[in-house]
Amino acid sequence: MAYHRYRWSRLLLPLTVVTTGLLASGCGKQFVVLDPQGPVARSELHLIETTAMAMGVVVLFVLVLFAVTVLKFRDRPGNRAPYIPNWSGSRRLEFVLFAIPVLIVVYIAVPTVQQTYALDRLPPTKHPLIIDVTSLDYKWLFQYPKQGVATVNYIDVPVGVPVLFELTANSPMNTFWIPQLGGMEYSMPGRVLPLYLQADKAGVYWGRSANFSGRGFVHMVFHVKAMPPAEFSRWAQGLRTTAPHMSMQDYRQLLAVGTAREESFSAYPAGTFPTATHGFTLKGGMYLEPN
Amino acid sequence: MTQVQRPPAISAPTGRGDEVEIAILAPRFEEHAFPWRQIFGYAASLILTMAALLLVVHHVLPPVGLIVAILALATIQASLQLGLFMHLRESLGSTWHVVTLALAIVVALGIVIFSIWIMSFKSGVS
Amino acid sequence: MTTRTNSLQEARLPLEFQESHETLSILGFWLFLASDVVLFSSLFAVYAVYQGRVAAGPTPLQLFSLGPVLTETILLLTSSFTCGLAIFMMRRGRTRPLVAWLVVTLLLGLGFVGMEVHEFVTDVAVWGTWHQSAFLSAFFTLVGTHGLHVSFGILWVAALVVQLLRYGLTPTTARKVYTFSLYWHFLDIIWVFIFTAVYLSGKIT
Amino acid sequence: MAQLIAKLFPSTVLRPMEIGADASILLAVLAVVYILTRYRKWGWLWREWITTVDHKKIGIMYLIAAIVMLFRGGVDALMLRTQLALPNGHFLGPEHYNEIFTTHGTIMVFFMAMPFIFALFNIAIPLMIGARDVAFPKLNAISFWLFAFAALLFNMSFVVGGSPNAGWTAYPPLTELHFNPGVGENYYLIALQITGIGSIATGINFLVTILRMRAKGMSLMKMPLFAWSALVTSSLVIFAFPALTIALALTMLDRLFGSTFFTIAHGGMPMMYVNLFWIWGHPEVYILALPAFGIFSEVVATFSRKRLFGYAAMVGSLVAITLLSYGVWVHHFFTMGAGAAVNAFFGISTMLIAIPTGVKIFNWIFTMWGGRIKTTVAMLWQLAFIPTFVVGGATGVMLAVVPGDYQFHNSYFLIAHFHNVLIGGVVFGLFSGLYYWWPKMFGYMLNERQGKWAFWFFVIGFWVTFFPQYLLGLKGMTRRIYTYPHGMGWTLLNLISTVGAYAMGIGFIILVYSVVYSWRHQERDLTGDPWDGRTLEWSLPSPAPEYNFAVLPEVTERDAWWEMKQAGKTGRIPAKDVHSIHMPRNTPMPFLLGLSFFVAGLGAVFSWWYVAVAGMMGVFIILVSGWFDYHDHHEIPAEEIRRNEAALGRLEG
Ligand code: HEA
Ligand code: HEA
Ligand code: CUA
Ligand SMILES: [Cu+2]
Repeated sequence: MAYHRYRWSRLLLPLTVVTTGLLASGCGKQFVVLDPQGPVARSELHLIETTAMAMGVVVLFVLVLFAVTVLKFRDRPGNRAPYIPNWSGSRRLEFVLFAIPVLIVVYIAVPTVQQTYALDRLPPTKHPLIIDVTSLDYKWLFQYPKQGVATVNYIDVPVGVPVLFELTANSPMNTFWIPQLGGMEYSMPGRVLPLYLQADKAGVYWGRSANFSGRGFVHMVFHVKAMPPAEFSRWAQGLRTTAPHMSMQDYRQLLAVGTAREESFSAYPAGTFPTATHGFTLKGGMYLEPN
Repeated sequence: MTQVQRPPAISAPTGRGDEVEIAILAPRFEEHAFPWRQIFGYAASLILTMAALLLVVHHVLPPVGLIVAILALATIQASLQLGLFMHLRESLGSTWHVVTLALAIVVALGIVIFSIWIMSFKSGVS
Repeated sequence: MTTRTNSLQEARLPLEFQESHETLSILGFWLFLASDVVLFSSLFAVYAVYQGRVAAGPTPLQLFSLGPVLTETILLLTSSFTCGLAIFMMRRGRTRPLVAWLVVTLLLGLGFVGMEVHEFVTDVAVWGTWHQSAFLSAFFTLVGTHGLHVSFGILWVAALVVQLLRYGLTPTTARKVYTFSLYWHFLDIIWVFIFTAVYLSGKIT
Repeated sequence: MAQLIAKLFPSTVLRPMEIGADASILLAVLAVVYILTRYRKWGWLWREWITTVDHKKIGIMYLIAAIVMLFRGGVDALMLRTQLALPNGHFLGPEHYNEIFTTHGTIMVFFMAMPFIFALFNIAIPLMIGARDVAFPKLNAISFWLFAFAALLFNMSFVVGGSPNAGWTAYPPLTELHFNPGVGENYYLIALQITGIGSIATGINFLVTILRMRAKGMSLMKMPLFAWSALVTSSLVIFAFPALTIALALTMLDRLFGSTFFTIAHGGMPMMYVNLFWIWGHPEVYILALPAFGIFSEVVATFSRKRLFGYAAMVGSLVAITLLSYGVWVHHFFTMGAGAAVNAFFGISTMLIAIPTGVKIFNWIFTMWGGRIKTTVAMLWQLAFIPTFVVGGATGVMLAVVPGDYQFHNSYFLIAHFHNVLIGGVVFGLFSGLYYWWPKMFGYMLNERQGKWAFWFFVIGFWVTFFPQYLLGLKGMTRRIYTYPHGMGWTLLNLISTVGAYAMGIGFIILVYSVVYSWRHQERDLTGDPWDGRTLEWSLPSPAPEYNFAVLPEVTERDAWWEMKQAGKTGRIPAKDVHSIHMPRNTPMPFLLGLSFFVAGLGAVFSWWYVAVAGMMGVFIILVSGWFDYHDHHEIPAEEIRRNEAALGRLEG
């Protein structure tokens, strides 16, 4: 039951760290949604552009029609525009004005359905890198089951390799979102959801949660470092040899309410992430009982 | 002895909501000398209930078939209740209660069926 | 506001339809029932999704025993029947049999609620409270909401009996009895679906 | 005792800002009590207002409450914007910020927009359709008092016990006791439950009124469009609110009675709440939007001095929107991973709504085409609405594009979308209706020049506030963050947005000032028909007498009053046609019922069960004694009506 109370002034420190980190890494690409760095984000942007264009046409058309009407039929003295107070309908006009929106809707609905299905599948060719993601109050825990390493609040990923993120939470719901790599998905307790993303270019991108999860929600921010595969392997290898083990104790500490800096671990206790094979053996993915 | 009373036909709309005065749903107030309708309804509901129970107890069908069957029986029973006990056709000046009831049933089915579908999390990636 | 529906009245309408503002109440009550259909459907949706989520608690198969449930069902079906007889008597203008059948309906309703409470109490004694599992929470809430509706109906019909005895059969009291009967039959329909979608389907594996 | 005080006044309500608010509320209450006592107005208040069942007065009470709540919600909004004006802001802490956006959203939707809509329904609908009251006047008063006491309960949260802080959507598990101890969420759950019951009752009431109480000859297809919009809105209310009732009830059971609907460890499923919430939530946005559409349809025809274009299509699209809006709710959680089939289905159903909405937009424009557009303030709001709503709708369609939503969800792009439709669609519409029907309500006109100032401040302020938020969304700014660092490229846009919000605030202040000013200085409306209107309410004196119509009108055409005027059939009433009228009698029962619910609700919020039970006992006693009340009508004698109408100069001879 005990809700860990802690002084929020202490959080200013991590916040400044994040701030300077964001600045220093120079990844403050401004319109992140418009600056995709991977195929998923790119296909999403493409669709956004298509619909934005269609919507632009709609808005423009309405605006022009509206402006002309209002200017032409203002009630000012000497207005010579026709006054037809009993004109109350026109089959043909109404049909046209019905048909155009139908066509526009069809125009955007078709690619929407295609893309929705396309994004719901993994590219079958390459073996994905798997990263298990757990959102905690208020930090992100990442585990690499193949590499056997774990990180907090940052991930390294190889460029050009599909990454399958398996999302869950041991806290209220968040969303996992790296705008430059692709759209978001909920990370929720009691369930593992898949999300596939890929980086095409080396660089540092930021990710954050978009679903409010309480007082420290603003700190649900992390970095993604995309690097060539060889470098990625070196990094994973390096972690395995240099970083500390994550003990059960460490895991518990991560579960506690509070923020964290970027951290690295060379191994982590089994069962801290629920998988299809061994289910929710530990508390991973199932937050603790109240009381 | 059966008396069926119909209010006089309504010629022009009165603004009191008789637009949907469809022929089959035109209000009629039935009176019988003996409560046949009620007895029939009661007997039918008992029989339908027992039928559903027996189907399940004896596992007459595979599970999915059973569920469909008992839901069908329940639906029949509900319609009987509506028609025989709830005087669905009785109204005055309008049949709006039938329209709203129909809408309610559509919404209700939508909520149940869509919720089951949505909450089954059938993603292609996994 | 109490203008009589002149032309229609000549056709000897049932008492509860003779005054136009009473017919407004009847339509209003139907709309309430339509809204209640959606309320129950939300609970059914919750139950359908939660049926298998039993955590450490009992499964539907373990929890339900069809015997008592069948008795409850028959009680409620019978009460729906007697309520129909009450309306039948009302249509014939016979106040005393009307009151008598309403009292029978009330007693059957009490029997139903009594059995349900007993069922809940034993369930909790054997399996623990709804804290055990989401399934139990959904079960108790769906069935309990119906039970609360029935309990309210009992209160209502009791008040109706008093009003009938005091004011006799007037367009107003007749309308009240009529709307009560709609309510009562409606609860019967909901129960049929609870019986089917909860109890019976819980026995299908 | 100390424990009790700690529960009533936890640290979150002991911040300087809250204490200041407490003090000013206390002062305001004392001032009101003093004025009422000094001028001996208590009896008047009780007789004329608190016990009233007159739809016109109930409408006015809704209106006042809604404007007060707009103020409270608006002050919340200004606090949010102040905090976000600059990076690393220190104006509000995280807890405070979370409470404020929660109360802002909740108040604006439930306690501002809903009562505002019900206000206009109450004021205009019976008059428009030629009825003397709503179908169930007492129930109407009950709805109002349930709303009023629920609003009181909700607003109490920030002075006693602590505010809810999990967003207006209140998703579990964040709202479960484990993550959210304290009473804030209880306030949210119980206050909304109480007002929700009232809303369902209002829906039933107006459905029956419109279906059954129209003037003779006013078939459905001759009804004014505002009445049509009230009809479909009411049907949305009665079929959508039950899902909210359940969503709230389940959370409440979890929090107060230990059930486990949303507790993962016991098999609970938070997404089920989200599902239920939006089964209500999406229809709700149309519950807010459709009445505004109805208002625009009246206003645009009146001030273009022309028949509405495409009446049948307007009706058809209202019905189509109503039906479609039940089947789109998943677009609020496309990112839950329900699979491609679900998302594609709901994405398309969402887009379909654009089609009937487009029909409406075009028909409004073509109503103006060939007319003579008078730019009164009421019409100006309509003119601002069209472009604003089209942009908001268009960005809505962009959100409906599923893969697009994966990028936009919960970003400021979404915030901008929904303020675009909620303010550009709903608030503009309500203001339009306010200006349009004001003379009918109070018998005097609002000052047009001041109204135009308010208008321009509010509309320009609106665009300055919310356009930058689209860009912020594209820059990755997410909602519900209380602060953000430097260097994200968000600073300038946020600053602009905040400036715009203050401009809106100024517009609102001018509007309120104008209302007060006009009361003292503006001309009376003696004709009852200041706009040269088209529908029946303008055939009555302003304000309308208690019984509305001395003689019920008969209708042969659409735009009944306009046609009567064209045909010169607007003469006085022959005295012999006036008969005595049955009207509902005032009763304290609705007020007492609301009070009992309030007591019960307060008890439940703090888990003081004896208080809660006492409140519920009160509810039952009042209900049951209501069943035995057979004298709820009184009769106005024909003579009195004749005298009254003669005084208004409306009687023949
Ligand atoms: C009055 C309120 C209102 C209205 C009317 C709308 C109208 C629409 N809304 Fe909006 N919406 C909200 C209030 C509203 N919304 C709120 C409050 C939220 C967020 C809640 C929260 O999370 O807190 C939200 C969120 C929201 C989402 C969820 C996004 C997310 O959470 O990720 C989506 C997604 O599809 C959406 C879509 C739409 C669409 C397609 C319409 C359509 O109905 C719009 C239709 C109108 C037009 C399209 C313009 C006119 C048409 C034409 C000129 C014809 C030609 C046009 C075309 C062919 C396209 N809305
Ligand atoms: C009808 C509904 C409605 C209306 C009218 C508004 C009106 C406004 N909203 Fe609101 N808003 C919502 C519904 C609405 N909002 C909802 C549902 C949410 C989501 C909440 C959630 O996430 O849970 C939201 C969230 C929301 C946010 C996002 C917060 C966040 O996610 O962190 C922001 C931020 O800019 C915002 C701003 C505004 C502004 C500037 C206005 C302006 O229009 C306000 C205009 C201003 C006034 C009318 C002020 C009048 C008062 C004065 C001038 C008095 C000044 C005096 C003193 C300061 C003492 N709103
Ligand atoms: Cu900017 Cu990391
Ligand atoms: Cu929606």
